[in-house]
Amino acid sequence: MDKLRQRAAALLADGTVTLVIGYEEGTNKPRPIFCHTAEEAEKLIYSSHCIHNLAVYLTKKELMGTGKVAITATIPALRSILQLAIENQLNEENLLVITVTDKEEVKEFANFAEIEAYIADFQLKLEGKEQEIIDKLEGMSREERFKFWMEEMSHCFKCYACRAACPLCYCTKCIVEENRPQWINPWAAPLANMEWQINRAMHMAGRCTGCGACGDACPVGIPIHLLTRKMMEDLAPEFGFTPGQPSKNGNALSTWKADDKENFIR
Amino acid sequence: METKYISKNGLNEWFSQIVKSGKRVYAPVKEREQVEFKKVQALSEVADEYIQTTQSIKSAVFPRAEVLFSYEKESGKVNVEDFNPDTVKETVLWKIHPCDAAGFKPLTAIFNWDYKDKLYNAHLEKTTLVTFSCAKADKSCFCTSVNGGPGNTAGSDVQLTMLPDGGAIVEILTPKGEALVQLAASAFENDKEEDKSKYLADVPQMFDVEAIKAKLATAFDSPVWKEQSERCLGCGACAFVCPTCACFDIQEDAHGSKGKRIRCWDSCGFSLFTKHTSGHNPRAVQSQRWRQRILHKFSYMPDRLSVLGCTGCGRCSRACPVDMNILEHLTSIAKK
Amino acid sequence: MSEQNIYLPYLMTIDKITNEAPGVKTFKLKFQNEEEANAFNFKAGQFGEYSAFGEGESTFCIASAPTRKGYIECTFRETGKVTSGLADLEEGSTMGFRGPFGNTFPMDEWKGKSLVFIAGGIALPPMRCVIQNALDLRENFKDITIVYGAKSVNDLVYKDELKEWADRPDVNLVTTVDPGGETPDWKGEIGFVPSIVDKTAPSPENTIAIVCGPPIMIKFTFPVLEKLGFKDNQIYTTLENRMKCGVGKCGRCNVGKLYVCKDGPVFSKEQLNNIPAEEY
Amino acid sequence: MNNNNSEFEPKIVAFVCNWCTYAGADLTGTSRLKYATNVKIVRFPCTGRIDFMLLLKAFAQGADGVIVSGCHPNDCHYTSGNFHARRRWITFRGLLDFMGIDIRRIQYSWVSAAEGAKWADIVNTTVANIRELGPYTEYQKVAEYLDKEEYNG
Repeated sequence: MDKLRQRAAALLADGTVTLVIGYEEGTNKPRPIFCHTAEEAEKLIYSSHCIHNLAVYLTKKELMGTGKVAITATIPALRSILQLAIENQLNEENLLVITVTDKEEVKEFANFAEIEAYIADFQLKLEGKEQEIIDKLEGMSREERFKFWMEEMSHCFKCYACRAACPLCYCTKCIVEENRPQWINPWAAPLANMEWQINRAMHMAGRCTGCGACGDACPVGIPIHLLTRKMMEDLAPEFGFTPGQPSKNGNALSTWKADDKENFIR
Repeated sequence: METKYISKNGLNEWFSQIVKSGKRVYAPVKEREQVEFKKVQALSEVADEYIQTTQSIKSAVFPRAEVLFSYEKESGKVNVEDFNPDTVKETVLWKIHPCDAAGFKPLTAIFNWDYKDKLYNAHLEKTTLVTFSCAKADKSCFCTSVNGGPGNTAGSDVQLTMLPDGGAIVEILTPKGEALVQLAASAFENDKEEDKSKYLADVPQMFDVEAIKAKLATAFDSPVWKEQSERCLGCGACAFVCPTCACFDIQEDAHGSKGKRIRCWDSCGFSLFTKHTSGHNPRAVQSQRWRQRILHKFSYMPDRLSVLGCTGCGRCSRACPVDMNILEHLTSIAKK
Repeated sequence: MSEQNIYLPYLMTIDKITNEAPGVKTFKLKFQNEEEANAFNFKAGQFGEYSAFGEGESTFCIASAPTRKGYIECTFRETGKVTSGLADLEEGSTMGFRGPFGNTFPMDEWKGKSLVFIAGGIALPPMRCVIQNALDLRENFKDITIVYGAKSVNDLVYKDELKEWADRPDVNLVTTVDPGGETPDWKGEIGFVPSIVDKTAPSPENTIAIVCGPPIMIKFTFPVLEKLGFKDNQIYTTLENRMKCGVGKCGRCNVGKLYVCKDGPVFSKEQLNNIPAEEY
Repeated sequence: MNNNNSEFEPKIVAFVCNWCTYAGADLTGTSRLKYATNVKIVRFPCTGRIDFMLLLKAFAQGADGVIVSGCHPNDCHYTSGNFHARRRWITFRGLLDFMGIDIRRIQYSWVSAAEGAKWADIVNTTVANIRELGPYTEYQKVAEYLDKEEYNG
């Protein structure tokens, strides 16, 4: 941790970067912090409890300013950064990506290619709890699944924390704010909530990097991250992707193959 | 005001009489690792071991989505069907906290500011508030800093303070509360003159709200808003769990010739909340929106409506995905 | 009488539709219920929520004068979901109206003074209500000057009324269009509103200036008026913040601690000095 | 399963592309082939334009089944619209199934301008299948949520 603080303080002190986005101690668990000075860098921490995907801030212009920004990225954040880079949302010149390795070494990435090489060693796996819910759902009848999700969706009050916490939800005007046509009813009701989640998942198809930030952010505890997570597991073999390894060959829905499955089409 | 005692069995009897009377009863229920207010039928459904429900109970008087009126178009003409207050059911809010009851005062101030809101009032009139004083609190709680307290009776119709024997001290505070007690009058016994304060949680006062108000009067251009809001993601979680946030949107649910006009929750934290048709947005960045949230609750509302827009329930701090702890932010403003 | 539902609109019949400019229409509206019509009263400057059933509500000022009874008018530009829904309506069809809301221009205080109206583009409607009102009570006021500008000749609204005002000897009307917006036979001024105000140079002596227009126009007109000697309490404008309820509840139109829907939409420059400029 | 199958007439919405299926359906008519009248056809330029939300909206508004149909692979008027659509359908089907929405009620097909008989067959078998499944009240019920007590006090 000291190494990270020292490095961040040095970067800020010598003007290499104008901002370091990292983690500090929060009320119950670590939370994001924006360090503008070397003194503030003293608050930085890094541990397995740091779960926020800080990549979410990289597309917010008013926070990033015009100078170079350093970010301490966890593995899920690195995946998001890579996906954002593929979608041309990041400026390589103005970003210094830092991570802390298992051996507590501070690692700085010179470019996005290095990130790609680094995360290739980390396989994205479903966590025990996620697998448990997916197994439970797959064991259900269709009617039971519908009931499960409708019950879950009835809790949603449309705070859009899922959207706000997702690094890849960076549209300045979201589909739910469009009203001509108004695809998704803006009020909170189970159907409108489900339609919103279906849209979110579809817009994430092949882009989601499986960080789970949406599910973590949900204040009413709906396991919405499973929608995109399950989709990833299903689509990966179908379309030849590896979950958690952003593909440079376009995302699932912007590309196609002549021999894509069509056994469900008459 | 009258104080009585009710035994554990008496409590069961009273509760079943309330349900039997046909009133809807909303109470905290533990489900999916969350405690939320739900419609209940039996006392056994009511949650026990928890500090605070995730959401406030404001939805009882200000639903997430509500039909203001409905209409039908017929060859150029429109027939309108007004909201009918008779459709609103008598409701009992069981085991809400004193901070929940306190939340109704600012809501009423907003919804009845000059123009009386018929829908809100219809709900409120038919709602009876049964608060349970708080025996426990956590570090997000700060009711004592905003003129409240774990045994505060303001706003409640009846307040219960649970006793170790499973019974409770019953403070009957309003005619509505009295009427609720009358549903099972024999279940109540004479006051045992227990000292209520012995059973209340210790919630230390963290700041002087008057001092904060004074500071905020000149804080509009302060750098504090940007400093505090940098990590804010701009979601609406804080507003939607808040017992006093009342911002709403008016929307249309139209199908062919029929339709409904709907009021639904909205939040000043959303980026498009204030955006003009012209494209100009007076609150274009998150720091401005965070400022609005704090100033509205702690400066504008006291100024304009003579009521504080915060009850210290701490829900926003607990619900925030990035730990925008309001208590911490307020104490830091107080110290500046 | 039982409590009224403040969100329930009056039902109005569209009596007449006037196409003012590309995408800009004026509706003349009559109450369908006679009792409501008779009980209805408003003052210059107030606004309402106009609804197209099936689309929603939109906020505009009442563009006709309270001195002209039996109807109200609104003028709007087709921009979003609701205004397009309204624009699709035909004469004779039904729409909704809630109002009047907000404060008013203090016309009683202005008695015996000269009035200078300065408007740009689609902002003439909020002012037209005051102009009509002042012309109907012409003897109450001294000189009346109107400076009105739009992007192009085509974009000028209330063309018939402009002609009427131009013909009146007791009104000094100056119309202008942005450079490039003129037609070959354009007889008015060419230039932006602030510079035309400067050129017209109304005297600040016992005069009230009323300025309505896009924020950028207002921003550049205030210094011109100041230069001409107008004090802050002689200048009035309206704020056009986003609104939904119109009655101080939905929380959208806060500018500092003021609510545009209740404390406004009419503000003197003196009042504006005390509220944060970035919020409008 | 619905006990009143004999009385139940499924409401079906077909979203079809202009160049192949719509022309194919036209041919069904001009060939005087008889087929079920339960289908309301909505014409789109291309299957690539058929937003997945249209399907959900159809169900919410009371459709019991949906047909989505366009040009055969390699026949798309815009070269690859149907290939993109096919990917979207694969993705969408998986998601809907995971959420418990009845994907048996969505029939995808390729019907060319020359396949009038195939169109008639698609419609007839879809109508028969949906008739067997019964009305999609499960979905429509949640669409009427605002009318319920919970939402107005």
